[in-house]
Amino acid sequence: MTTHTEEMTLNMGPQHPSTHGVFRLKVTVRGETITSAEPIIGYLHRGSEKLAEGLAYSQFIPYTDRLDYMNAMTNNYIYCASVEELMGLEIPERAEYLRILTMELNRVASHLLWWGTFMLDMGAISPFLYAFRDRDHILDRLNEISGARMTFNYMRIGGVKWDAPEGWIDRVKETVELIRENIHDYDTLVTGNEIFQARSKGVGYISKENAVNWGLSGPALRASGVKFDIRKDEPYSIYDRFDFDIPTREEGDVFARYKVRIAEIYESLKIVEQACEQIPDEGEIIHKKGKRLMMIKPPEGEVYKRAEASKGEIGVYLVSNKKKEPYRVKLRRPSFVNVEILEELLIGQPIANLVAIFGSLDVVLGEVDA
Amino acid sequence: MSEHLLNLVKETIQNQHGEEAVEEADMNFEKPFITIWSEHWTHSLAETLRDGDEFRFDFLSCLTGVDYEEHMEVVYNFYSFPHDQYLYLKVKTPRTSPSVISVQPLWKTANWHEREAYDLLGINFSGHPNLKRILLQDEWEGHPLRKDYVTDKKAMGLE
Amino acid sequence: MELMPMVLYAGVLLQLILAGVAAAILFERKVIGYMQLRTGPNRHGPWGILQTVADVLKLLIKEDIIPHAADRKVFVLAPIIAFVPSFAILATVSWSENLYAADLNIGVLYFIGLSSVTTLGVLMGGWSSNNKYALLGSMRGVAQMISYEIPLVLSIVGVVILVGSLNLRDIVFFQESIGLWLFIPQFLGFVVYMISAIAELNRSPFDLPEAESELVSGYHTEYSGFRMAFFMLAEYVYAIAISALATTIFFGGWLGPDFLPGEFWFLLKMCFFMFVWFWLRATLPRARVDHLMNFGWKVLIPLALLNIVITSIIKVWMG
Amino acid sequence: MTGQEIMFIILALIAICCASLVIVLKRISHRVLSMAFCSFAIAGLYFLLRAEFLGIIQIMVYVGGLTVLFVFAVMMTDHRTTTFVPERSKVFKFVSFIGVGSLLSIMLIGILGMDLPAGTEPFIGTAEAIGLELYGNYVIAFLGVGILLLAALIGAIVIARKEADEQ
Repeated sequence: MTTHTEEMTLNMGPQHPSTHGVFRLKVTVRGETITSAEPIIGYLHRGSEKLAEGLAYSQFIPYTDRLDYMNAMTNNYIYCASVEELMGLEIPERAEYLRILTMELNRVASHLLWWGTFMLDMGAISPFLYAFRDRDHILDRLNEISGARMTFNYMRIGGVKWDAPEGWIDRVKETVELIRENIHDYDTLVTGNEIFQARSKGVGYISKENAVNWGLSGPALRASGVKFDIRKDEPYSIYDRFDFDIPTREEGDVFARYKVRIAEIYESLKIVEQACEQIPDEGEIIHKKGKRLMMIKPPEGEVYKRAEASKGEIGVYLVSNKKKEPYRVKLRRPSFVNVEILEELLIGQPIANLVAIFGSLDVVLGEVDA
Repeated sequence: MSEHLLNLVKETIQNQHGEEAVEEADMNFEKPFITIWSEHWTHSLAETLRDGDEFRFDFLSCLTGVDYEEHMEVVYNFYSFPHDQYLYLKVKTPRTSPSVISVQPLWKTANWHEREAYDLLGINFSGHPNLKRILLQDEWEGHPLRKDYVTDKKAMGLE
Repeated sequence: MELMPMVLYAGVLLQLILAGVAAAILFERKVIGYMQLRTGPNRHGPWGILQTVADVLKLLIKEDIIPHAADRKVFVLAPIIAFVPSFAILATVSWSENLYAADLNIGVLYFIGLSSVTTLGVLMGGWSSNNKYALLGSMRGVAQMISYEIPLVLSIVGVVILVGSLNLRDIVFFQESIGLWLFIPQFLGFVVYMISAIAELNRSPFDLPEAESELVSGYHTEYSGFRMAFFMLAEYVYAIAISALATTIFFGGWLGPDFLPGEFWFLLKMCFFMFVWFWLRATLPRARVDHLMNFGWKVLIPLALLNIVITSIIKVWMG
Repeated sequence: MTGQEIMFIILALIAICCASLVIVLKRISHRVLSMAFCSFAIAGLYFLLRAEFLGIIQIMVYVGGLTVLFVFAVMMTDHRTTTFVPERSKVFKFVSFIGVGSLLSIMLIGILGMDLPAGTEPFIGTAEAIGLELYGNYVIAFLGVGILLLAALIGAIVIARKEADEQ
């Protein structure tokens, strides 16, 4: 009789409580230690890039909502921005501010949701409900301006769809105040927790070189000590007008990624506040070329445009051949790239860490599978 | 600044593979934009781009394939953290049996990007350790993002 | 006690415990609900009072599924093995000065000894399901329950030394005679007991055998319907039993001001313990397996041993 | 027959049946389970003899500890490749049957022929009595057993470590 422990292949997912959607992770475990891991994706593939080739430029905007459905505003934005770059459109001032406001509010909502679900993965149930409550305040604001709570379809090529309703800016200010207070409470509830720190500090370490080589972006990259944020280093829209910091940490572990995201919420709130102050009271919200939705025909050319989404660098590679439909749209989805590192990161970890590490990368499956 | 980089990259490629290696070199929205043929796209060139002192393109931001009907192209979007510079690199490959070297050993992030390009466009990345379909199921026929792909509407329940 | 009253007592107790479990589940959901800024169940009956009844009814009329690859006999037996001992240990609980079933000389030992059998139910349930999550869950569960039984027993030994008896009633009488509840002189033992009780009950933050975010549902992943209800029942009855034991040995059992009957005080103290567990569940994230084991073996057991040594020295010194 | 005798017969039957099932059953999980029930029945017999302490210790050690560890070990290791003793020839079976039968009959004769006087002290099985005996009369033997078990424990850890390192 052999006495060694049997190796076991464990299929986490496609249906599993903490894979955040239909994600499958084929892991081999000895006892509870992972000896190999293979992420398998594609269960939610809808062929967005193929669909884009058959639709008019503006018709594809709602499809971008469904990539990272937790942070749809930035997806909307980056697609519109890439078309605008090809066309060389000038965006009205007020529209730029509305874009910034909605994008940053959405980033806060996305980080809040991440915080809740991540803590749920860690086994704490209350943060999930707290996070949802506050996220709801933001969704209310976004609902007021766009008419939808998750799939906004708010941006248009050349501007935005709707102007802010009466008193919206004031309500946003109130929301920011409220969330800042609450976040502080939650932060103290969780961050200092002994059990949480023991589970997250030193776990899932990604070195600076590794993070860059694996193409990580967003908070995951910044937590490994790379001070890079597209909003600051390659300012798009009007981000150069705001005063905010890029939170970074050197540790590169789960806890660092957690801290970076929490700090980013504060920074985003700062931007929202500044935007609320600076926004011009009235003005055009869309370029006149963008108003004729089905008539948009960018000149021939190709462009790669990238922006900082809540999960990392979202990019659009757009090829136009002067037709009504885009010739090729490639979406660089941050989650798709970030989740790749799992196969290296998980080896030698216990199963309990798997959930923590996977959670800390903040992956949305709609985006991974496109 | 960027034009300087463009010339630098151009020279490097010409030094390695001869004058006619560079198919096209231009600025595209203020960023250097270089097109070469796939036989000139080698590991040593890629290594120079990654480790060369003037380049240091340590971050492969995006890798994608485009079907241009008369040929295929793989587009690399490089970014360099140390120098804060940017490069489009387009690698042309014939449409029949398209094949490009895999840069997975140099940029690990290329692993899934290349698998995706293979899956959707059918470009073969030679040297890739695990080149199989990633988004579509393994038994899928054809590569949907090719321009001559015929959508089987009946099978998809559209008709 | 004669046979007939004994059977009667057991029957009545079983009914009361079932009602108690229903109340405990409602209590838990309400407490956690308010802590999470929501109201908890409020649809069935006033204040949601019938929610658990509805839940149990639903569980009972659900289809009874036994996985094809499961080991049928063991699969069926496991929930029963888990439930029976958790109910049997209640026999020695003395609810008040006059209301008790068995005045057993080795009450404490009986309690601990029988409760260790629950582990077997968990293990069998996990193994027979032929499910990997269930297997991992039960492996965790067993490792954890065996490890934490030791500090649990050791933490009580201090009390036993102090009182000089294993009889649960004697322990209460002792507390009456010295006019002090034992959690004060035995504070270290009390702390160790509370922590290891949580682990022993698989309650959050030590609910690793179930750990829904990692192991789906742990050892009872494959269970559904009334077998699942049995496991849940075992869990809550065991929670009630452990809080009853804590009340008896550390909080003076039925002792309390005279204006209320002893049973009431006993229940009140039990509710306090249950509340503390719910409170922890709403607050803390889950610990990790290796941390938990390290904590048990390297912190709790030495502490419990230290408590025994100190208690013995005091006992010998005081005569 | 008194209630006590009825209980005794029931418990004894359970113990014997479960003990034989341990050998007869095919699946190792069932065997372990019947072993646990056997221990339960024996604990019940102790209770009948009013040796509650022993009974509880029996449950604690044999059911709560030993059986669980047993299942644990079986679960963790590669039990599917384990083979039990191969089929023996008929002659072998016959000879072993005679051997076991004669041993059993000799034991029965011996036990039935014994004349044990009833004890004068009624409650010998209490915790105090056992404690006094263990730490009074047999303290050296007790310590010796303790050291032996400790040595076994350390030995087990050393062996397990060595195998873990080899992997």
